[in-house]
Amino acid sequence: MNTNNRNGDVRIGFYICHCGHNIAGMVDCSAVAQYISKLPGVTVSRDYKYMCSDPGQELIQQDIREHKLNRVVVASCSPLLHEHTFRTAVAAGGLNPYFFQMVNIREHDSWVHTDRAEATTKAKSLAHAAVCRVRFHRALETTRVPINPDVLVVGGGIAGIHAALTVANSGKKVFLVERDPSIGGHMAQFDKTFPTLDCAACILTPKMSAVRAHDNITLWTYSEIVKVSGYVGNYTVTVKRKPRYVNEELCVGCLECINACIFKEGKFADEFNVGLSKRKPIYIPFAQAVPPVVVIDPERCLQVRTGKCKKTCLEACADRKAIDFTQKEELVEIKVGNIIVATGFKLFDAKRIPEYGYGLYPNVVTAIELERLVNSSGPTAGEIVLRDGTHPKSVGMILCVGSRDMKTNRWCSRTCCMHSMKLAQLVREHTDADVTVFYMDIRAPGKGYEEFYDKSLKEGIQFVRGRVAEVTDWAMAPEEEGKLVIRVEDTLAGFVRRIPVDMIVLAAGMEPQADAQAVRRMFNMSCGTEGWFLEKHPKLAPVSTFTDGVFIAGCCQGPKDIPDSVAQAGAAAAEAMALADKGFIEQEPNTAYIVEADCSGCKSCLPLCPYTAILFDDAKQKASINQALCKGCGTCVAACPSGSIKQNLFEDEEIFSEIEGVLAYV
Amino acid sequence: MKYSYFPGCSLKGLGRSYEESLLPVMKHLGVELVELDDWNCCGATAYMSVDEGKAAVLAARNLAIAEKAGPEDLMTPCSACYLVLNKTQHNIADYPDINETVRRALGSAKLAYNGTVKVRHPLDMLINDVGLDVIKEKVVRPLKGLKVAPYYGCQVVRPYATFDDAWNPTTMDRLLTTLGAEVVPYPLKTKCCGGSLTGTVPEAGLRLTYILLKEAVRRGADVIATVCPLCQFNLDAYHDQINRRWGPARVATVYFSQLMGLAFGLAPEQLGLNRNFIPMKPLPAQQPAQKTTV
Amino acid sequence: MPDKPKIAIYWCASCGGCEEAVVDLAEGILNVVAAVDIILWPVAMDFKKKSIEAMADKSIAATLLNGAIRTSEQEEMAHLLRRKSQYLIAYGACAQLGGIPSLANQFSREQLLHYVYDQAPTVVNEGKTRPQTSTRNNGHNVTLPEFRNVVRALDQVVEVDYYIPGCPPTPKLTIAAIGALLEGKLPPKGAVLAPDIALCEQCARKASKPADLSFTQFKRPHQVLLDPNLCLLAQGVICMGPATRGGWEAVCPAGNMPCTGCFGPTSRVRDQGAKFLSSVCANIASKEEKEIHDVLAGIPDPVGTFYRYGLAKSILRRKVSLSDDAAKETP
Amino acid sequence: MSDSNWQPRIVAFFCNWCTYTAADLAGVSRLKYAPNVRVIRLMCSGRVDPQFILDALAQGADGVLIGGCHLGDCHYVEGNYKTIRRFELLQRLLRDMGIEDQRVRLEWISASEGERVKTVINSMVEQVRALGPLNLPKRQQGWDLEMTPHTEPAAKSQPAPQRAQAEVAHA
Repeated sequence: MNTNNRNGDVRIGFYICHCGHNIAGMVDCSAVAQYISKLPGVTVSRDYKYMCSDPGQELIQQDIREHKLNRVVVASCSPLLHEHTFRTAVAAGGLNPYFFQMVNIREHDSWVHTDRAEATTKAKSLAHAAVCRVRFHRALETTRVPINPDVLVVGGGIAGIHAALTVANSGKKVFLVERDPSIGGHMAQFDKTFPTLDCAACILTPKMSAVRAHDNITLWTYSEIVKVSGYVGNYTVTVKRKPRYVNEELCVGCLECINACIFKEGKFADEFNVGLSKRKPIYIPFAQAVPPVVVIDPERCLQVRTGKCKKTCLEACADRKAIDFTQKEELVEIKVGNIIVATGFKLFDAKRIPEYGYGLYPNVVTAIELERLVNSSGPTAGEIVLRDGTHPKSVGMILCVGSRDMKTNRWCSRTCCMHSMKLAQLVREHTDADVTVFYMDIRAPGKGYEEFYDKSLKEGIQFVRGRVAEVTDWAMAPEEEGKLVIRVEDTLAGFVRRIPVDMIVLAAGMEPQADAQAVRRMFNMSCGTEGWFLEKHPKLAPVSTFTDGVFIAGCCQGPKDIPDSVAQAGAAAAEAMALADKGFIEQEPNTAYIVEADCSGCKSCLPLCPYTAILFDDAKQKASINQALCKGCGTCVAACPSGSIKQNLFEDEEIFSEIEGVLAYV
Repeated sequence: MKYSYFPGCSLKGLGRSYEESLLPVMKHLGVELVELDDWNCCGATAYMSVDEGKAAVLAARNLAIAEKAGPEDLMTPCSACYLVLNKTQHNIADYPDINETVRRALGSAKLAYNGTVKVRHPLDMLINDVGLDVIKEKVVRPLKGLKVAPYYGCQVVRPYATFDDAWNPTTMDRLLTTLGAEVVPYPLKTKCCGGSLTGTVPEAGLRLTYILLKEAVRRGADVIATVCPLCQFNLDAYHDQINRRWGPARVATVYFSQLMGLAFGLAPEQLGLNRNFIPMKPLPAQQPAQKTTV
Repeated sequence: MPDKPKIAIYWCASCGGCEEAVVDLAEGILNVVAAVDIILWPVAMDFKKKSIEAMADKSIAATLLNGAIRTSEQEEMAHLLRRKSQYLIAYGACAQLGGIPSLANQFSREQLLHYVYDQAPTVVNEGKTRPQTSTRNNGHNVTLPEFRNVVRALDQVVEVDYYIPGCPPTPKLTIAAIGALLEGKLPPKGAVLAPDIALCEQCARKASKPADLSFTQFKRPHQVLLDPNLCLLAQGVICMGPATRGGWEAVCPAGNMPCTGCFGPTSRVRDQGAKFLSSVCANIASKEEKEIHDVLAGIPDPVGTFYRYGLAKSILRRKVSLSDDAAKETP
Repeated sequence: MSDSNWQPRIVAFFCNWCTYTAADLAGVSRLKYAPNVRVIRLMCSGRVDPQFILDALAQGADGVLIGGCHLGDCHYVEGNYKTIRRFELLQRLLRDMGIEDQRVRLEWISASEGERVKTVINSMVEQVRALGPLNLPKRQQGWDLEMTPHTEPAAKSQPAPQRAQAEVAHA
């Protein structure tokens, strides 16, 4: 191994961390330190209990001073966790922070292997590679990229609303973009909220109005994001604004146009009431909709579809002239620095479990349908009725429909237990029906949740533990005639029961939105295998994503209830504001660069860069890389046929020496 | 269109009317079925629960013969045979010890099985190979007004939902609709018919049979259509006992292939319909059937 | 004329093209002859090995050795000339990189002999005679050098001071190199005496190359009527120019033929073939595996295409697991 | 090294955003897998220069594993498309050079697929184990045994590198 390089004499300090027992339990740290100490250029080689602790960092700094170290290697956890910590420590010791290399012997070694000798061997070779590599390191400087303080919030459910308000209250401009004609999301459909049973509308409506009234918020409903480009601090986003054929500024929400529509009665399934009521082609999503303006359904409106309508709505609107059939779809480009994605979830389609009879038996309903039935502004004005208009005498509630199920979705939807118990209490409150809840486990871990469960038990709600096998309409006993029969193994009683009821409520679980994949690609996020957007770290970076400047909040990240969604929204807002307030971000100096004298101007690299960071100078006939645009993927480096493109932190020599290093120890 | 054909014992015995109707119907559709030479018992589900290795040998011998016979898919109409042959394919592929047992046993009879045979159910083949369009063209006597409860039984869709949904299969529904029949909603389409319990523990077994019959009647079915010899037998043969225990639930149970034959205008006596205990009621508004000789 | 520096020109496994290149210096050679004393040049002058052996070590100022090393005799001569020369210069692609002869590194010695002496359609060899290192003929002992298993570049056998690239090196490069040698204006040892920049830089077609070139099909030169002015890669023809050292003149593209890589890689690249593969594949215009596969079908022989002159000096050097490859058995 | 205690040595190039993170997740999840793989972190699978793969093999790796984001999911939009385009031809080239396909593998493993890191590594180790050692450095030395030893001082011998006196301490 060559001890010299263009950077002169190297003096390497090597440190291996025990991480308590996490590493030392599986790797013989002192043996690794011994082994590394014999490698050329290594001046100090130590093992220590916790390198990331203050004394650990101090140890490095002291050695830099006393032993004149000019390279530092730490073998500990993943660089994604502590590289920054150690670079900072090295810098505090007076060295350029990029004279540092980290070795991952915890996540990639001690935690995943079971043989101490083999794990130690692996640690030696990984450390050897880092020692080889670090010789070639050079002093580098981070670059600062300014951050546009404006924030885009995608999705106007409770998470998006809360995030938008929080950011706007800090004085920054917010664009809130919602796909539907009104903000409010799923929460607007709820009657009461658990565990306090306060009315959803009462707590949500003021926030919705605040969004509309806020000077710092630009609210675009009935709009979708179609394109995102740029990078943290400097995103350019294209928003598609669908025509609602109603001028939002001019409409005062008097609803006279709806009355005047040539459709005398509602004819089309009302989305807000999950099809339990009908609406006209011109409608307002719901009474408290924000913005409180009507919308015209282009699929249904005679005028939009055929151009042959009497346009009674126009007459009704009269002088206000708010209705405008000439509206066209618009693409608007905005520039923001940070993006908060709060696109929510989709309800599981209960038809996918045919044995529960949803869609087959009219009195099998979903929890959200019951929610609309209980709601006093709902289609039945708060009356819980069967399809024939009579009142149920008994209601069965089936939990985990499309959750915790190997055949559909494996995850727990987290809200269905509480949601169903809330509905059970509301049913008890509104009717004299018996309510039986069929559950696998009651999950009530939030504040006041267990007490809520307790209250449900005390109120006489029956709980049967067992996964419901099927719902049938055929009787095997006289008392079952004309009823829906729930067949379930009561796992506490230890036998199979048949329980006849009048109404069955399915607690359909949550799923990622149907277009979650497209959305995540657009924002360059990752997804878990289930399709929920992936956070950067499950514990320590729960609202960050792998793309800087893109944050997630609410159910798009995974099922959660209102308090958790709001908490996440607040966290995401804070993260975005922290970046915006700092005003710049420091970019990892891992950019590619071209040595001008070496470049033949062959142009092979030009088409490869997705960020168009590679420029061709026609006068010089050479390529060069715009350091501000380069993201550091290194694709062009690998592709330069004459080896004239290099990459900071990932130089060819560094990687070749790493290869040599990992293979050196036999 | 050509298939190897494994009838299994039921189609030569109790379920004779299944074969009696299936063969002319297939011929009518221009499908050639070549019965395997020297086939043997598939082992049914009973042997499998006693000794999986030996049971696999028994079934695999048929697969080996089919593989040797030619590249055609192997069609087997009996649900039990269909399940057992499929399960054997899985067992041979997934469990090296079973594979080894089979390999040695077949080897001693100078046979070998390389896992290339595709086992097909007639419904699968009718829908996916022949196609409903072709079937529709052959219908000369639409089953208009006939209300049919489609009953699949358990084994064709579970545990391997090979060609249809495990909980709500629809291939037979679509076939029957094509024949002109009215399919009544029958959510019990994959419920248990009682299986062999009708003989061994009648109290339990027959109760299940009864529910199937009763619900078919309640939903206005004129006839139950099935794909399985054991289901057909259970639903057809025990009406006296069921009547004594729970009351009447009289409805005929026939094979889907028999209904196809009727719709194709084949003579009822050619289709084994005379073998039913509970005879199928004459087709509504019976017109003189256009006879086709087979 | 004892004052003139002594120069040797020697050939090993080569086609003679490098000798031609020296002759191609034309009148230029007169200047060379005037300046130096050519003491060894087998293609042009008779010589005796013994007389070289008799010379004092380092008494030859420079030896230009062309050709790869395949036989025991070539190996021996390489060692001898190394010992006798102050500068040993690998002259041409074969000596520098292994050259075309090193494409034979895809085959075992036995495969080659079997083809050449038994199978080749033009061969009549009923007795299945094979060359022997020693045989008796009319009472005389006749010897032949041993044919090695592996083809090597010169520096895989002896230490080399400088390299003059090309198949063959151009007169311009040769004169410049000899000039530098005579004037003592030499770069650090180990250098290739040619510009360290890819050929495109000098190519007359450079400006015609589009900035967004991507490949939908690869064609071989005989499959297309080549436009003499348009970048060859833009015509779908594999031109190794971007991955190949230039030599002041882009000779082949000027002659309407694509560069096939004879000048070898730049100093920044370890494996010319891998690097060019990396570049050319990255610019295939498809995201579908099937389409990518179809486009790549236009490169039927990647080894022959990308390592035409450099297999011996490639990272892998030679096909593994050939019959004479004993590594598996080596304890 | 005798064949009996030979263990496959695999060099892996993992992209920072997906596969490296997935390997971290495998660690956090305490999944257990074969210890034969040495991971080198790169920002993107598009940075994997085919030279690295050849070099790893030539330096003694028995196999090379490349891990990137799933197609369409690249953190850098489409770096992994470049990888897949290179990979097919490289594998053909390696085949022509006598190196089995199974020794060089390209896998897409997303950040959430810790389990897949485990299964891919285990199956790769088994595949390579079944193929046996590649042992290129030894082979290349073996090829050169045919050269006649010459008495003069070996051309390439270099003085042993001077090593700074290392201090070993256990804090």
